[in-house]
Amino acid sequence: MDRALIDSLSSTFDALRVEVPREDRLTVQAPRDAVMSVLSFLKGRGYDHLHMVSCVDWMEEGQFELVYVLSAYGTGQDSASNPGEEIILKTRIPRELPTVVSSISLFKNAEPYEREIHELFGVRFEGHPRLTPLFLERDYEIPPFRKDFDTRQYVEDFFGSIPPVGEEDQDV
Amino acid sequence: MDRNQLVKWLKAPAKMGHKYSLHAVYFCTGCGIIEVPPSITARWDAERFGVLPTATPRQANLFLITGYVSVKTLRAIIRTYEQMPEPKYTVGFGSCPINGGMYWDSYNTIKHLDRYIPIDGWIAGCMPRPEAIFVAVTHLWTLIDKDMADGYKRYRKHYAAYRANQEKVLRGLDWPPLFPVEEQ
Amino acid sequence: MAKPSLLGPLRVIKYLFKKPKTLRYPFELKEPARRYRGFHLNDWDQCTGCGNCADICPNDAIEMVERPEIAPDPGEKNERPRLDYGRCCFCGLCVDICPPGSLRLSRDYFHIHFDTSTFVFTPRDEKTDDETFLPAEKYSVLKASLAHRKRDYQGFEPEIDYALFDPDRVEMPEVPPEERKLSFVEQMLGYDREQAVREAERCLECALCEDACPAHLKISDYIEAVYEDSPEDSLRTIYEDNPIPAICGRICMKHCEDACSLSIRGEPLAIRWLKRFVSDTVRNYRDALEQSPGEPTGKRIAVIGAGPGGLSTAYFLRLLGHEVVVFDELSGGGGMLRVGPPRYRLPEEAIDKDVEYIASLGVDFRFQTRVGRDVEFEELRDEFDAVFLGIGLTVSRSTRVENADRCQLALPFLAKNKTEEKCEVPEEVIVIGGGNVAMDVAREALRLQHIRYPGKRTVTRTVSLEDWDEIPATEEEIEEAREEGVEFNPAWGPKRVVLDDQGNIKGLLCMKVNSVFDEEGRFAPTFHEDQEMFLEGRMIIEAIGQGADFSFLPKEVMERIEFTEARKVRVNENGMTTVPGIFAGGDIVNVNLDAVTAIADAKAASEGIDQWLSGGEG
Amino acid sequence: MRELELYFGPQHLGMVGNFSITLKVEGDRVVKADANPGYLHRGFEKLMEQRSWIKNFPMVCRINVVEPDSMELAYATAVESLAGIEVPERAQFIRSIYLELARVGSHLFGLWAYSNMLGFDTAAQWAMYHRDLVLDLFEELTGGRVYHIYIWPGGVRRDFPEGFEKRLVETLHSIGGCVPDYDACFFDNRLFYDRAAGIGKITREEAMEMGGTGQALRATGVPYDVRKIEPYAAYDKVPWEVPTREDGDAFSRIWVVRDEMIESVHMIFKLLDEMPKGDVYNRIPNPFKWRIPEGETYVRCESSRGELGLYLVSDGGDKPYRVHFRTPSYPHGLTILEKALVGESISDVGNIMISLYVVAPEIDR
Amino acid sequence: MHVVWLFLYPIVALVVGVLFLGLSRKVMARMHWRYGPPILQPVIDIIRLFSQRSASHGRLFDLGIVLSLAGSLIIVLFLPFGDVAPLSGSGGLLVILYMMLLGPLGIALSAGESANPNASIGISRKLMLAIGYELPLLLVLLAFMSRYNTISIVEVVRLQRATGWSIASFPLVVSGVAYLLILPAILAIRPFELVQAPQEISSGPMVEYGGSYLALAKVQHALSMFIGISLSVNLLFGGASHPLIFLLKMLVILMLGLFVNAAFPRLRIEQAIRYLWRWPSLIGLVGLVLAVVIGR
Repeated sequence: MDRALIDSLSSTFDALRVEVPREDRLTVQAPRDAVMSVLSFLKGRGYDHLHMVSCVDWMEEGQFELVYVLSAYGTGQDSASNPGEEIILKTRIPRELPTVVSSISLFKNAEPYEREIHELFGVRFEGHPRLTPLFLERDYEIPPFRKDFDTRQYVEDFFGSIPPVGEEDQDV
Repeated sequence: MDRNQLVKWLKAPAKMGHKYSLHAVYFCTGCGIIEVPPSITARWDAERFGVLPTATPRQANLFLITGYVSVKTLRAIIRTYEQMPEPKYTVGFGSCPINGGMYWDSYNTIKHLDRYIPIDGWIAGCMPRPEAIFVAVTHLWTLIDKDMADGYKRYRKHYAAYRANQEKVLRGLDWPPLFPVEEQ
Repeated sequence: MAKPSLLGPLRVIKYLFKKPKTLRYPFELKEPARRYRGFHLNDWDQCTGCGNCADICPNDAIEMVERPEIAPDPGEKNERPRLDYGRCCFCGLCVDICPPGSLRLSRDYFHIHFDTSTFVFTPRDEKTDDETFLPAEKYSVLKASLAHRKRDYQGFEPEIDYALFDPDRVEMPEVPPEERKLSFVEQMLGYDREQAVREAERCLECALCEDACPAHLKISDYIEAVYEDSPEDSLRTIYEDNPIPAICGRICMKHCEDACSLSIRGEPLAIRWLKRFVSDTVRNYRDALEQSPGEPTGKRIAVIGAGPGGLSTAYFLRLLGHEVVVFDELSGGGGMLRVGPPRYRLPEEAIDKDVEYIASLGVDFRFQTRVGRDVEFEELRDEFDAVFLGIGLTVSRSTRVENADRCQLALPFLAKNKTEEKCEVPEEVIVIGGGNVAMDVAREALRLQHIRYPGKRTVTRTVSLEDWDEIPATEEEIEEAREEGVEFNPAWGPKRVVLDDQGNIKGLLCMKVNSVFDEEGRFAPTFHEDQEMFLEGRMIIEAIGQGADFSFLPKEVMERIEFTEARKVRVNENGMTTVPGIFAGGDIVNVNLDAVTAIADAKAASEGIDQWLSGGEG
Repeated sequence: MRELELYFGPQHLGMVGNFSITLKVEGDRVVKADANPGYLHRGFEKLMEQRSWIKNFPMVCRINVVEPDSMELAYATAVESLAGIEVPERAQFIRSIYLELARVGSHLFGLWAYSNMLGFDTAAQWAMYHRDLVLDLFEELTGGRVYHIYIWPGGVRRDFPEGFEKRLVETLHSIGGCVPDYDACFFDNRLFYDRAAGIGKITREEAMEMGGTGQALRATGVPYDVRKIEPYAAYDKVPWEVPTREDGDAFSRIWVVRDEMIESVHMIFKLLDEMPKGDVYNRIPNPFKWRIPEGETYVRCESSRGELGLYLVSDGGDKPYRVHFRTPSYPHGLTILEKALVGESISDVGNIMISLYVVAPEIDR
Repeated sequence: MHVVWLFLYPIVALVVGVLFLGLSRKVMARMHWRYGPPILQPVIDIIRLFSQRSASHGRLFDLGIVLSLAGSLIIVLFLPFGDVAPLSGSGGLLVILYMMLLGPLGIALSAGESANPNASIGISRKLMLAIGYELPLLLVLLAFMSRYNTISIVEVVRLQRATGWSIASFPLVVSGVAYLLILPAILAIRPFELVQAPQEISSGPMVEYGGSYLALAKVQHALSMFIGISLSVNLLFGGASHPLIFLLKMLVILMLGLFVNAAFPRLRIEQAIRYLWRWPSLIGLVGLVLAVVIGR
């Protein structure tokens, strides 16, 4: 991993926790407000490929963790970034009031990811143009990917309550 | 002449038609669809059995429900099933529609498909092989011969119960009942 | 790429005249691959009902159902897996985890039916279609679509190299034979922490061992605790059923390991060594166990014999709050275990560790007190509310062949070796017997020879009636004895002890054994009288079995105690003999003749005593 | 002109997979396209949180039915990197061969879908026939036609069966022997060119902006391939090329697919030559007691449709804490497709969708 | 005798058409490396469809399909089959030209009633395609009419017997080529199979057809196939004196059509129209001019 990038990251932003768990991997823990500026900083440094936006529910700590995985396409002339390296940018947001600024303005493909996280975790993305349901047909009381949604219990309660039809003349 | 015999003779060509001209709705409901292209193409050639995919449910009389059924797909399946002209036959393909299969604990898939639409035959397996589709077709032939493939009749008979289950899973069906539902 | 063309595509026409490539099912059948993952096959004879398949199934498709028609072998269950093909995903995890390798996948894949209930069934190798799928007359039209379960149509099968469990146990560090035969140092060094965790990890938690264990220890729980690296928890679990882990961890007959599902195609989990690891690792039992005797009940119980049975009875009763006094003629606890097993297998320190813990709970031990000599049995009956007999088998039997009186007996030999003054041994020793005691004797004799005649050629021979396939000693004992250099002469019976002119022993004349047991399995050896063999030896030790010594019992009690056909004391399910108030357990009761069965007896008896004392039926 | 709302799918002969696109059309032109996924949503990642590490292996491959193998590889690599399991050399080669075989099968499926979409049954039928031959190889190797469950943490589940290498080479040669036919009838077909050239065009910048990978990106001239930039398995052991094209339309994408297929077959031959002998499996811990140390990892590999990523978090327990797959069809089917459809004719909706190789189950998961 | 033929002839046409459908499936299958269905499969399909319940979408829906079928049946009566042509005297080529529009129109009428967007797209395609091939067809027919100086198709056949096949005679060979170029469009096979285009618009106008409606549509399809091939045999290949020879000639044409069908994907509608109005029309125009100039 480029040493200069790490240095400039920590000199540009306060309150970043930067780790290098592997030679070609950088983990950055940023506060919620700094996410967009860190993302745009990284994009400016040639990390123009947003792999995914993910969300982890740390229920016991009462937080959601949003995860942005970035790497480089490696086509820009000036960027020294190597496409084989990934940057994992993480931020924690409170579970009660999960809102975060949408990153669509920087990366267009963040749109469905954020839509999905909104649907499955209930995180609100400010500035997202369509936070409409993506996958689900039914409403669930708790967004189903949260840790407190027990899918086995749900299946037992809900699908278990649907009776078979025409039992009496099964013996066709 | 025996009246029943006469009816049987008169019905024979139609029955033959139903048997040997099973046109399937092409609906990729789940992952089971992956074995349908091989079976309708050069290696296995389902057309030898008169099985063809059709573009619309109106032209079909066989519904292969290929694999797991999510709640969202169930709506489309019921829609499609109701559009098919009678007599129509349904075959559940793979483990998932039988008892949930791989997705037995998923919040978004249907566990017992026969509680929402009637099924005339099930093919076990994950995936079933193309040969299994052919065996299912011959199985269906036997059933049609014996007048046992009566899923569509059951659907009429128990429509109220089916509709109730459908409505329970899909909050609000946005189309009117296919058959009049009597108050029970 | 070439330039797009309009005429090139007409090349397709050439295929109009070629033979189509279609496989015309059903006229041209394609055999599924050798490894095909189709429906299940299960060899019911091999299946142990362990339920690992049900545990690993990602879809909950396998349920273990009881099949009452099966009479399970010891260490097996009469449950067999039942598959739900409305769930199964044919991944084959169940095949890779199946310890006996009985569950396989076949190459059958047709199951087409309109009735969902047919998709649930119990696979079995010799199953035919008729009994599986066609429950009623009306289904018979559908036979064709259920072409299913051909025999010997095996597809995906278990391979031990790719199994999900580890068939090889963690090597136990031990003293090599060349070294150990020179002294009485303990042979097995015991696992260290890392080895123990690695070994404990192999456990599949099927709990077949718990059923097989006479005392029903919660084996998978304490193994799990070892895996979690908390030997204290493990010890607590062990002490629920077994108060002598240091002893059992060394000399237990390990019925559990015979039942262990890993043992079928690999090496069993080293349950005994892990127990030993736990008892060795925990230095202070009291702190680890945090036990205290129960509320005093005011009842007093006498336990005769401080062997495993006696110790366990004392422990269990003490925990219930009773006052327990243990009488034993030896100078320490352990009973026959103090006398019998050689030091290299069971050092006295291990015994004392267990005994001291039990003593620390408040059990009163009166050693060097022989009932009938130092104290009368009748006194005990008057003084105590109940009496437990855990006297064990203390008298060695003799072969009674000609001049047998010149031979030594096993128990005195072993007992003397436990003391500082060891037995004198000549350079050639013959041991009669093929059991574990005989092995102990032979191996001790061998060590004594090596100590006494360093560098000289010495010979230790054993003679046993039984041939290799029925020799009663455990395999590892035999293996270790052979490593050390003991010679075996199986299937030879002693005929006469041959004396030289001075009346010293010269050797043993043997004759070839025809059969050991009769048709009903009773011990009734027959010989080929004409085939003889002479073994040289200056000393002969007889180790062919032991008997109990009831001489301390008063005559009227002795008359009232009933014995079974196998000459064992008859007790009821509560461990009470036919004399009210007298309970019994251990080798005088059971036929297994081992410590863990004695513990099981003791547990039953202590519960029985408690119940009897509190006024219930004995 | 009147604006019409048209539903393309889910029940539609031109739709591969259970997916639907809501189209706003004016006459024949698409004005707006809304991808409507979710027909196959099973909540995979949630289900995987409920199953122990080993039980997830039969599960992951089912995320994508067309090419389950890259899913297996991603999960196995992630688990290996978290648990610190080594993979024997031979297993790495077998993995590469297996994945390339899967790529060939998957591309043949894509070719079927594409030419079927264009109404060109002949090439479609041939492609499906040849895919079936590949499936036969898989069946022999792994015991399953579609779901193989073959890549295992610590290696692969079984070694090659006897004589497999020979049959592999024979089959690939027999498929390769038909390449001139495919070329003459399909790839060099004038009408295929007419139908596909200039259709669904996306520029390099657009593709990169919207997270395109795989053929969608390589057809715009970027040689971006995870197998090259972050080699896994045995891809760095043999020489091979990344085929690219410049135009970024459906025609280029299908040609990239064709070239890739041929490259894969060549790669398999090279790998077979280099393959070492030895073990193929390092035994994993007892599945009932297997805990993986706390940690997170992101692994990626090149599936037949583009870059596949997996973000895996373990909290030190016997189950994954969070699994998230970055499937290649996700940006292709939801972002790029919506953009590429605008302004095109309705006749080309399926054409564009399949040329982007959108596979519905891996979007929905 | 004449009256008998009037009833028998459409049945013969129907049988031949349906058999051709079956045969074409078989031949296509061969090029797909497979065996294909039994030749009578379309018959079974049609029987099955007639025995299924079907939903109507209104009176026009019912009427349109009948209208289209009637149009095709009438054309059939004008086409000589071997020596027999039930309605040989009047109309001939002009009637055919007009009646050929009736088929698409009837279907359009019917399918328009179903209010399915796919159907309306299909109709517009069908009508556009019809317009697309009507223009070159008109040019071709005009060339024939002016060359042979008759509007009766029976006359055309009779004259060819004297002068040889028109495809082999200058200048009609030009028009003949133009006709062959539009033949796939008339037969609605690839690359012009864009009306049904199941992968694009779910079989277009037929999307709401089920049961007997679909059966009628299939019958109509079989008839139009018969018409297209029969017309080309009569116009270009000299008809035949014996029905069997006529059938043989038809078979050859069918085979040629199937080769094209197997070798190409389908076009987009605007590409199809562009093609039809460019090359066949141009050639047709040249053919017409030549026929007028060189002819009498």
